[in-house]
Amino acid sequence: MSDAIAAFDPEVDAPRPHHPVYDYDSGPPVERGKFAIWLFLATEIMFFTGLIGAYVILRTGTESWPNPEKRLNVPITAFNTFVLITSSWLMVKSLFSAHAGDRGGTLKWLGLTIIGGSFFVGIQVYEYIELFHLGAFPKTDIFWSTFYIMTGFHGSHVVIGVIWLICAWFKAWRGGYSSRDYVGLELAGLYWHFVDLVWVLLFTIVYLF
Amino acid sequence: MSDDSKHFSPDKVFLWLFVFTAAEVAWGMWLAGSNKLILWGGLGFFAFLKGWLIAVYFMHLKFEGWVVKSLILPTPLLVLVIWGYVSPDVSRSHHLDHPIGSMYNNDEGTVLHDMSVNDIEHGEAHEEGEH
Amino acid sequence: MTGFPAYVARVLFTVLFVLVPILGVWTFVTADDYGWWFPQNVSTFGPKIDALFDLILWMVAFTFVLTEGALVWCVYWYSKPRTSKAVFSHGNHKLEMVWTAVPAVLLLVIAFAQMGTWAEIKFTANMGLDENGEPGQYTVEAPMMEIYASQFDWRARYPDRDGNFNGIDVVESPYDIYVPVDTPVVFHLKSRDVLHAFFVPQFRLKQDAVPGMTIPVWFNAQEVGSYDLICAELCGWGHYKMAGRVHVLPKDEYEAWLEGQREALYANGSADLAE
Amino acid sequence: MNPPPSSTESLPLGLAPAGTVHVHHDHHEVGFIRKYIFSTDHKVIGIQFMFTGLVFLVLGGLLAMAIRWQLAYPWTEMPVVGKMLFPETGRVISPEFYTSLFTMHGTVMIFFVIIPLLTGAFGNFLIPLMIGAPDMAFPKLNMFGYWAMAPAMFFLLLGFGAEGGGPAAGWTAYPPLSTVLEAAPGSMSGQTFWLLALTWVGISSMMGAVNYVTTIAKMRAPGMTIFRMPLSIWALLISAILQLFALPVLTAASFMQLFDRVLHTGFFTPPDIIINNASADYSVADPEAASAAGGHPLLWQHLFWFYSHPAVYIMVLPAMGFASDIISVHARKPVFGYKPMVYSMAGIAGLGFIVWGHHMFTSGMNPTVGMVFMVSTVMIALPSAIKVFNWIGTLWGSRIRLTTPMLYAMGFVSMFIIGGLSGIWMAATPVDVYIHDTYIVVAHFHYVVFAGSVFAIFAAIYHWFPKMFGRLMNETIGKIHFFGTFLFTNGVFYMMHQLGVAGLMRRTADPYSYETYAHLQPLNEAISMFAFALFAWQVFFVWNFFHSMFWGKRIGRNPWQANSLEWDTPSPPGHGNFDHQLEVFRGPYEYASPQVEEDYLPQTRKV
Ligand code: HEA
Ligand code: HEA
Ligand code: CUA
Ligand SMILES: [Cu+2]
Repeated sequence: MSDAIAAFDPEVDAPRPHHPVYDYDSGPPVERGKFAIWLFLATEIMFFTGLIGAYVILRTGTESWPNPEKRLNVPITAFNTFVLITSSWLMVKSLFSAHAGDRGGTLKWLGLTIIGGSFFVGIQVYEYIELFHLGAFPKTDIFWSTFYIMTGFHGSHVVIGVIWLICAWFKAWRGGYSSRDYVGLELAGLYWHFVDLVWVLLFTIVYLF
Repeated sequence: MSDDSKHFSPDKVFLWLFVFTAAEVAWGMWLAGSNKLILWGGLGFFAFLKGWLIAVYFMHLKFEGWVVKSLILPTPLLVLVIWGYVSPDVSRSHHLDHPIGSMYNNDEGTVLHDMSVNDIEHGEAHEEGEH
Repeated sequence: MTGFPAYVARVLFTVLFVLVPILGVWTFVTADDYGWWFPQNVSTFGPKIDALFDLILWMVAFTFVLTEGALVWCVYWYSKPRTSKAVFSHGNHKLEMVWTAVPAVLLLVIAFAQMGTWAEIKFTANMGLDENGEPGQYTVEAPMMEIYASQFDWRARYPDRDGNFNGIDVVESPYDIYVPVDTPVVFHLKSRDVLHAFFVPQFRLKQDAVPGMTIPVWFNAQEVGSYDLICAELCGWGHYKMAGRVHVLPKDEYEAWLEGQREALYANGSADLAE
Repeated sequence: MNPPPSSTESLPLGLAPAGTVHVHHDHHEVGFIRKYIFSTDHKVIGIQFMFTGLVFLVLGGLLAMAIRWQLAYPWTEMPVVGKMLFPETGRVISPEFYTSLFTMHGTVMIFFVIIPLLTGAFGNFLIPLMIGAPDMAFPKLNMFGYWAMAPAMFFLLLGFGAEGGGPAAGWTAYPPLSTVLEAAPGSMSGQTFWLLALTWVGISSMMGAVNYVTTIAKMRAPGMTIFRMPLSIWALLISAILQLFALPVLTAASFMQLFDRVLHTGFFTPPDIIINNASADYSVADPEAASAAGGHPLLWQHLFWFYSHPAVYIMVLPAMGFASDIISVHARKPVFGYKPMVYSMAGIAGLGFIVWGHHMFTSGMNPTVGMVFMVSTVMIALPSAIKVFNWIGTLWGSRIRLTTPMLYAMGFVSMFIIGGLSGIWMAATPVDVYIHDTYIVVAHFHYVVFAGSVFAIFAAIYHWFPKMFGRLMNETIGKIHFFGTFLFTNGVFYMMHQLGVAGLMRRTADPYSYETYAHLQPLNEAISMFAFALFAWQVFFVWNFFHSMFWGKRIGRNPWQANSLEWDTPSPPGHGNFDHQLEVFRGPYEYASPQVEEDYLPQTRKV
């Protein structure tokens, strides 16, 4: 058995001088970024599964679940939902402009998306403040606990999304996206739509169910 | 990335989303407190439609290959697994002293089952806020 | 490269590896003599649990000796200096099939062997049945006692004469828990604060006490005597000393004890106050 | 997400047809800080993970020694450290301190040693090298992944010194003990820090996992089809996927527990519990003091184990992968049944998601659900069985080189069998009613996790050390290290089975006050002796490790005459890893191939 370990031999073992970096692509035909963001979204789904799942499980264990209309300001939030959906739509428009190579359009629609998102956060903050005034705190009862933890974490996602979009806006402003490559913008968009999607579900089960 | 074959009209999708949201809210407000099955059935239906539209068009799932789809495929299964295994234990447990959500009341030293004590009247925010 | 002279290494490590199955089996065989084995067993489902343990022990011991033996043989035989190359094989389908199917069967056997006993211990329907499956004196609805766990003590509560637990002449017995021998005893396990677990090794019985839950538990002790009650779920700094004592009395003595307690309650008048 | 190198100058990667190569010259001049501290190079990050992991291994080890001291000689003065650690208790371990001892021991070992070492250290170091990539898909994200451990460590260490003692609810942090502030000394602020630490570890693992999966999916060298990947890569891929789908649920649950503690919600607290005769939740009439309660303690247990059972496979799958590779290399023989090995790992991962209830058999869970969990748990032994048999099949008819990595790899197999088999007892519900939370459980998981994963980590260190530092670790000392570690490990953990059968409870600071346990003290004392010896013996490793780093035998690209790609780079590999273009022609296990007269045939050699 040949187990004498060869000592270092400069001939074969020394690194070759100034070699280039070889970066291969093995498919599947999805950008790395997009592949990664979908993985990340999968984890986000599991995260909200944890929260929403807990809510459903706890709620089905209660004797009488209070009627949300008795506790929450549904009209305002319905309007807020509408705002978020609109911003999602504006996001798509800005993506399309980017695809068409229309930088002005990208900036305009993206800007409006950001405004929409910030507006949503604003309203939610207002809602929270009002609820605190009315003496509804996370600790008040299990309804409020679940309410605050779910909407709270969604809200924090919206904030992160807005920040991300703002960064994307500046990149677009510096002309960082071409009609051939606007992956960065697409990723931000995907995250934004996901946040929107989560809200659609939350709104239904928290405010209307 | 989306080449032109993958184009769709966002405005149409948006219109539908708008319609469904309106319908859903209306449904929720009118049928609130009435038969839960009807209420939830309708709401669930609308919510699902909206989610579906967003995922399939806005998030482009319709135009993605099997790769992306397979990345999120396990999540619905796991959702079912969690729900299926946990709820018999937690929500459907026969051995609970008090239903979930009941509260302890120090003054009477009793346990309240009914959460409606914490219901609040909107608009009267500030009088409530005083004391 | 082997550091040691090749043959030294071979012998040394073969011996080392062979120690595992040998000492492994040896300790299990002799453990009983040192008292490092099951404590005395006094409950009715206890022997069944031990039997299942042994069933698994045999199957596991078999695979253990088999696999470790094969491993040791490889360590010894195939580390022998040779000039020829190793066998050039990427696997063998038939073999894979065999050693998938055989364990599969073993495992299914193991799994299904458990179910009867598990049902007997846990299913409320089976609680309080005597040897020949007849419902005994105590049932899940009308248990013999309540046991409360709290940081860091145990407290048994025996119902008053007409069987309810909130009357004023309910007998409370901290630390010491008295039960009749050879009787299917059903009780309700509760916790006042955090998780605890009711564990009596001699009964082969363990059940967590969960605050907010009332968990029916049962056992049927076959031998008079007193046994350690140990808290088996971490419940704070005093967990290690959260002890109790279960006294299994002859039936008549038990009745006598309970009556005595009730009399005492009347004697010091607390019960009269109720009227 | 920073774009991959070169994606801006050409078509974004992924649109280009599979197999395209992007050759780019970036003259790479970075200062010390960027090179060794805030480095984006996967090799450096891997080594950073390794060092921190090993340091925490020492810490966890020390905690274990303290545990063993208390179990051998309850309430007796600790020799040296006693004076400085606990002067106020008269140099003895207090019961409060004992609870936080094993809590911290478990937490450190699992979340700061095993997972970082397996996925953090070797995941980072090996993945690009073994698939022929220049680096991870997202080098910056990778760097953040490592530095997300910093706040985690900060909070963990903060927890040690927290007022009212460190976290003391066990590494499983069962509420209400962990949520009700009054319940335990350590659940004042210590538990809160513990939760924050866990959350940060989670963030780190997430970043890592996303990176690993993307890299493996997208950056393999031409010809490296998925069924030509080394089993280590498969293992790391599968455990990364486990992380991705299981971990967020724990994060959500820990946030709920955080809410329970900080905002006094009651997800996991029933309504009417009384701690120290003061109800944990107050009148709803007084919202200021109110605490909702009305939750359910079992909810936490479910959510926790939904992550933490998959986590135990995260802790063993990479170990299995490394063992398979190392055994094949040093046995000079192809892995027996490569595909069955892959499928069984996938099977373990899949089943791993539906067995978590086996930790809760006595928790008061629904017994029918328990029965279902039992069946799936028992069946998970099947894929593991396939792996064990295939390892032995690999050794059969091989030409073993008794090197230190090989010894540790075979040690892993031998020990994993023991740990796995004891799992079967606990999977059997009625038996678990008796042995749950006894030392059989402790024996079980130390066999899989110390004698298993840690042995595999030792094997991996001895095996890939030459690639990391260009030098060989000393074989003689390595063998001495293995001999003692193997012997003492069994000395420590084997007899714990007997303790368990005798019914000895875990997490008990002083069991001997019970008549049932009194006679077990001598056995525990012997175990502790072995434990101290085991710890002391590691000086051989420490010395070997550091000495070899600087003065070890200098070796070339492929000291072990192995096949996989990482041995096709200089040792240590430079920036961009590979100094020539790659093409992969075959799987990584073509040892003893008749095609060539040497007994190995690298993946990249054309014949
Ligand atoms: C790396 C970590 C790891 C691994 C791989 C495993 C593997 C397994 N574990 Fe373990 N486990 C833990 C880490 C791990 N565990 C930890 C940390 C705890 C304690 C947590 C705590 O409470 O603190 C725990 C606790 C634990 C419990 C709870 C015990 C209790 O608290 O009461 C159970 C119960 O079912 C269990 C079962 C199993 C089973 C069936 C396997 C199986 O995967 C094992 C399969 C392997 C084999 C079976 C051996 C090889 C196979 C053969 C040789 C073929 C022939 C075999 C047969 C035919 C039987 N484990
Ligand atoms: C990966 C996990 C892991 C590892 C490796 C270990 C290692 C050890 N563990 Fe433990 N242990 C747990 C995970 C682990 N443990 C968990 C999860 C629990 C449950 C906690 C709970 O109940 O909540 C537990 C609980 C536990 C208990 C039960 C406590 C109780 O319930 O009361 C005991 C008792 O003996 C114990 C002992 C030991 C011992 C003696 C070791 C020894 O093997 C340790 C020996 C240490 C070394 C050998 C390290 C030496 C250092 C090096 C080799 C590195 C070299 C450094 C450089 C090169 C820089 N552990
Ligand atoms: Cu009570 Cu442990
Ligand atoms: Cu498990």
